[in-house]
Amino acid sequence: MKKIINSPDKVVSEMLEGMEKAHRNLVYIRELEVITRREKSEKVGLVSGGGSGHEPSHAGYVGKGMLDSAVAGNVFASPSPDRILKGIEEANSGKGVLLVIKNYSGDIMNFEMAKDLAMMDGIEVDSVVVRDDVAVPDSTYSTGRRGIAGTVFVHKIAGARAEAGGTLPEVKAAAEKAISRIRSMGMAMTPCTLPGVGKPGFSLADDEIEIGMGIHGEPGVNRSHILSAAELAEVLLEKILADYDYSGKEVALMVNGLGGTPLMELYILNNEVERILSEKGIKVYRTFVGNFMTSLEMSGCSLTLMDLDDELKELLDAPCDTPALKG
Amino acid sequence: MKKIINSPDKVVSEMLEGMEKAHRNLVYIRELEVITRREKSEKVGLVSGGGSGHEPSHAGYVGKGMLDSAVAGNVFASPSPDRILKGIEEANSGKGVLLVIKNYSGDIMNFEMAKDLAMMDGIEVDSVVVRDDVAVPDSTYSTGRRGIAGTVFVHKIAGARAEAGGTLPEVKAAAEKAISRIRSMGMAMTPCTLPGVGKPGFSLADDEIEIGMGIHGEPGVNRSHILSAAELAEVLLEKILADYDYSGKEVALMVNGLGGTPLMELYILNNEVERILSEKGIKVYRTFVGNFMTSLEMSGCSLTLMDLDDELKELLDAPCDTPALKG
Amino acid sequence: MMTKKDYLDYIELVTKKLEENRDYVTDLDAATGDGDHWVNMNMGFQKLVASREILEALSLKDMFKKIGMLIMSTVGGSSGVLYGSAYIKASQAIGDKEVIDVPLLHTILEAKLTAIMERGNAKPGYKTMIDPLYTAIVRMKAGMEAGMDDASVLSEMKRGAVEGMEATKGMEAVKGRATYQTNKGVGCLDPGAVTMCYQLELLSDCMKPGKD
Amino acid sequence: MMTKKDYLDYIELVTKKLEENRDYVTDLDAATGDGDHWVNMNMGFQKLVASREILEALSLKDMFKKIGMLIMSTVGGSSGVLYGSAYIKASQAIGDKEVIDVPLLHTILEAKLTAIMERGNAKPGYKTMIDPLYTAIVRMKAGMEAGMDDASVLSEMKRGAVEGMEATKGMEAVKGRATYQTNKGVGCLDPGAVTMCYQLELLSDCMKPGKD
Ligand SMILES: Nc1ncnc2c1ncn2[C@@H]1O[C@H](COP(=O)(O)OP(=O)(O)O)[C@@H](O)[C@H]1O
Ligand SMILES: Nc1ncnc2c1ncn2[C@@H]1O[C@H](COP(=O)(O)OP(=O)(O)O)[C@@H](O)[C@H]1O
Ligand SMILES: [Mg+2]
Ligand SMILES: [Mg+2]
Ligand SMILES: [Mg+2]
Ligand SMILES: [Mg+2]
Repeated sequence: MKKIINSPDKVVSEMLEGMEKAHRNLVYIRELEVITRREKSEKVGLVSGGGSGHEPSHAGYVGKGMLDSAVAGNVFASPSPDRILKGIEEANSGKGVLLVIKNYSGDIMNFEMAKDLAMMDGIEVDSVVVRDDVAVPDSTYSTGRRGIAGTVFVHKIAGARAEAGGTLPEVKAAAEKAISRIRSMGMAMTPCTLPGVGKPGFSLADDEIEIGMGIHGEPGVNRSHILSAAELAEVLLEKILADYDYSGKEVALMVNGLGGTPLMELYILNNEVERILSEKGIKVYRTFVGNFMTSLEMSGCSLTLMDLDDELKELLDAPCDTPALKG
Repeated sequence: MKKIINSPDKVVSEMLEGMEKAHRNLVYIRELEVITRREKSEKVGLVSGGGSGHEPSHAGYVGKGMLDSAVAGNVFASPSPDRILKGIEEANSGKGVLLVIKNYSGDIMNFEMAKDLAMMDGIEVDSVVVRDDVAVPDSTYSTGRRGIAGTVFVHKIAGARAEAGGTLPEVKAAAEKAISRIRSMGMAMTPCTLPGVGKPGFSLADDEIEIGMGIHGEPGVNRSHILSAAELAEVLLEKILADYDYSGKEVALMVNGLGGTPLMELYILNNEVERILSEKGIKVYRTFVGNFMTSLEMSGCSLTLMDLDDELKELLDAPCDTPALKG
Repeated sequence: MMTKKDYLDYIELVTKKLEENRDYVTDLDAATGDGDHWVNMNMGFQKLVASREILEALSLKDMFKKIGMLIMSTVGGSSGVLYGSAYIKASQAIGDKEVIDVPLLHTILEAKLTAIMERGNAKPGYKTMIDPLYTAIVRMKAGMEAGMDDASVLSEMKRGAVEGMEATKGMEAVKGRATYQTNKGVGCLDPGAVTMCYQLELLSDCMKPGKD
Repeated sequence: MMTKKDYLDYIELVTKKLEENRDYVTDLDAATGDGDHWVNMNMGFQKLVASREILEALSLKDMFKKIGMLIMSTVGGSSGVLYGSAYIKASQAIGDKEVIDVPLLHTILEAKLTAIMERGNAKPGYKTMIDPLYTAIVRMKAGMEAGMDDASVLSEMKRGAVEGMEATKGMEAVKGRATYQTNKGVGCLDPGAVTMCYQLELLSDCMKPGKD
């Protein structure tokens, strides 16, 4: 295992310490693995988090216009309720706190428990669950769809609404609106290695890729031969467009790298994605290309679309200043 | 070879097309592989470029406060004089153009020839050469040191001076000042594969890393066993600090990933680097952590320090708005 | 019977068992989930072992509660909050007792089952850690009601744990990461069921009359 | 003797020779440089082959100039600008001649050498493409001065090319990427010298009296 680390059980705390040192607007709360803003503001608090290994998610989105606190779990494991509670406390200015949860049972259970604890302490807390991954069938009987890169758009939209003085129900409504209009789909080309395990979680042949793989290396929907950028754009968009009718819409597009994919390849993919979308009469209002929600050093990518209306455009374009997203 | 591409000989043009589509402030000049600003301004022009495969360098730094044009060569090959000439023409508003060249003989020869051509056309052109890589011994008889990630700081400093209305000699002086105070050192853990070649350019054993490797996979100064983040910070900084006396100085720090290294690891490394610097009485004024100057999908990193004075601080903090650096 | 000290010895045996099965458990979670279940469980139990002194100083009830808090905050993930909730709920069932006999063990396991089912909103048959626990309790109870002696009740419990664990192989996942697979993980054992089974088996061993 | 058509046939032979030596040349540049020399040369020559019709319509002088422009803009890198400058300078030496004989070939190669040395600020002995070219010219000139026949002069040129190429193995690099190595590439052939040698060898073959 070739990683720039000291010891597998210290990766999370040392990473967050390194973030605090790099970004003067962030504060790292030791032991509880919370990154929060140095300057608090009088607004509804926005908290997200989840397992580590998805950097810059989520601590990289803490700052003006986005999150107030990000709570980090161990690699690929939800943070525990006590950590999340601390994140909530730090984010609370008395106006209530919204939790943005990705739909994994571990995350749901831990965040729900933290929410209960915070409410027992008299903090107003509400939550939304992101389930944007169309690779996974949606069903009321199962856990349902996973939350992946689309979560970053939810942070942006809800964060802008909160920064603009929205109330907790308003911030929640903005987040729910975004969630209902976001769909994502990804694929992986190489596996990733958990620092504590030391060997790759799965293997793919030299000419094989896995379509629909999750951001934790959870198995995807099928394996395929290597695809060209044009074919890949086709395959990923097909699933997304079959699930939500974006035709005639203006969208925000995210071409997300999983950590080990060079920017060159993401831009080549973007070229194909934009071409297909414009052929289908879908107008791209804004594009985000880069590593936004990763899987350690996995190589691969995901595509995310968000159907925009005037409100969402305004919130998307509102200023933000975080380590991973500025503008 | 697992890459999200269509065909090896189209990677550069398709990538630049994908960039143009993603960023509304950029214009892509086809065939000549130049990315330039959509909105021109009345100031000294700043042009950089080099082989492709180092994304976001250099097209990602085109925009307000940094470059006017970036000229892309084929992967790891300098752009040809005709392309560079086009970049110069696009950047020229009549106030002259400064070329920021990385010290590789191919780049020097092509940029020099383009400079001659532009001057024949009556454009005032001057150039600076970045040679920040302390892995390579400096000598007047040889090609001398390579230019690597420190180049991004040069773009920022010279770009800010140009944006503030500096004359060509002033912009050049700012660039030279930055260059004289910048030192970098890198290492690689895994090789990278040129799209046109299809197999890795070198190999490293499972427990081996190469210290001082260049951003084109050029051999480094020595191979070593895997190092911990703390040891790595020590080894890389040692070479840098032996070459330039940063003690008692305030510095800008860049912890740069080579493309395949997750952000988690770069932050862990930053944690160690900051610790060592503060032990040595070197104050970090600003930190940049991320993929700024890459080598395709290579995993590895480089560290860059720039000794700051009040002028450089002001220029470093001046606003910029480019795809890869905003603030 | 088990005293606090016995229980902490048992925790150490579980830790050893986990250490021996690192690759096996990791590969099970890699096949259907995200591959971290062994890391999670190991981290939690290592923490418990490292906290032995603190734990030993508490009452049995408080020890269970503290174990729950430690697992929950050290591990995170699904297993952290589920085991955490289980131990916290079990501690409430212990009251002021200081020794675990078979009836109390049954009460403890029932409390754990309830906590896990509530927290995870899941049931037996969902291909989770619940399955071995549920089957172990069912067999245990039947044995007790049939008037079996302690040793037999405990071996029924162990048999139930193994049965429940093995049954997950044929189940479709309804909760947890295995649900993201097209075949819902059918054909693979659930990693959480396997580590739950280890714990139940060792619990049965440690309660053996010879060990009293 | 070589006509324009012969020269374009020669270009095709070089392209074929490069295709056959893809891995060999790539590995040489990977060992001391950045591994793209084969890709660069191949891209340039493929472009020339694809431009055959355009080239054939030009005068010899303009054809050389156009070849230079095409290589320079297609290839980039060190080799692009060096070969580009070489061909452009050679075109000036051709004047209005339409057939290349041995003396003109010598003039052309001297012009190329001068252009490459000026552009790259390098000399023979620096472990570059200059070495085989320089040694080829030296041997060629000596042969001409000694009054050898064309065939002998050409085989001297070929011998010089190979000698110069092989000599790069023992040299320390002064220019180019091999200088970044601690041992300056000693022990490795220079990839640019190897591909230059291919061209000189094939040039000698194509000029053979039988080919006139
Ligand atoms: N909702 C649930 N109810 C009961 N058990 C669950 C639930 N979700 C997951 N599990 C159990 O947790 C195990 C996975 O634990 P672990 O890998 O540590 O956490 P994560 O799934 O967060 O990576 C599964 O194998 C399953 O037995
Ligand atoms: N300054 C120079 N003068 C002459 N030849 C040079 C010089 N620099 C490099 N070369 C030649 O160019 C070759 C490398 O070409 P290539 O790999 O195509 O370009 P790059 O070095 O830009 O990657 C070297 O092997 C050497 O023969
Ligand atoms: Mg997990
Ligand atoms: Mg090159
Ligand atoms: Mg797991
Ligand atoms: Mg090369």
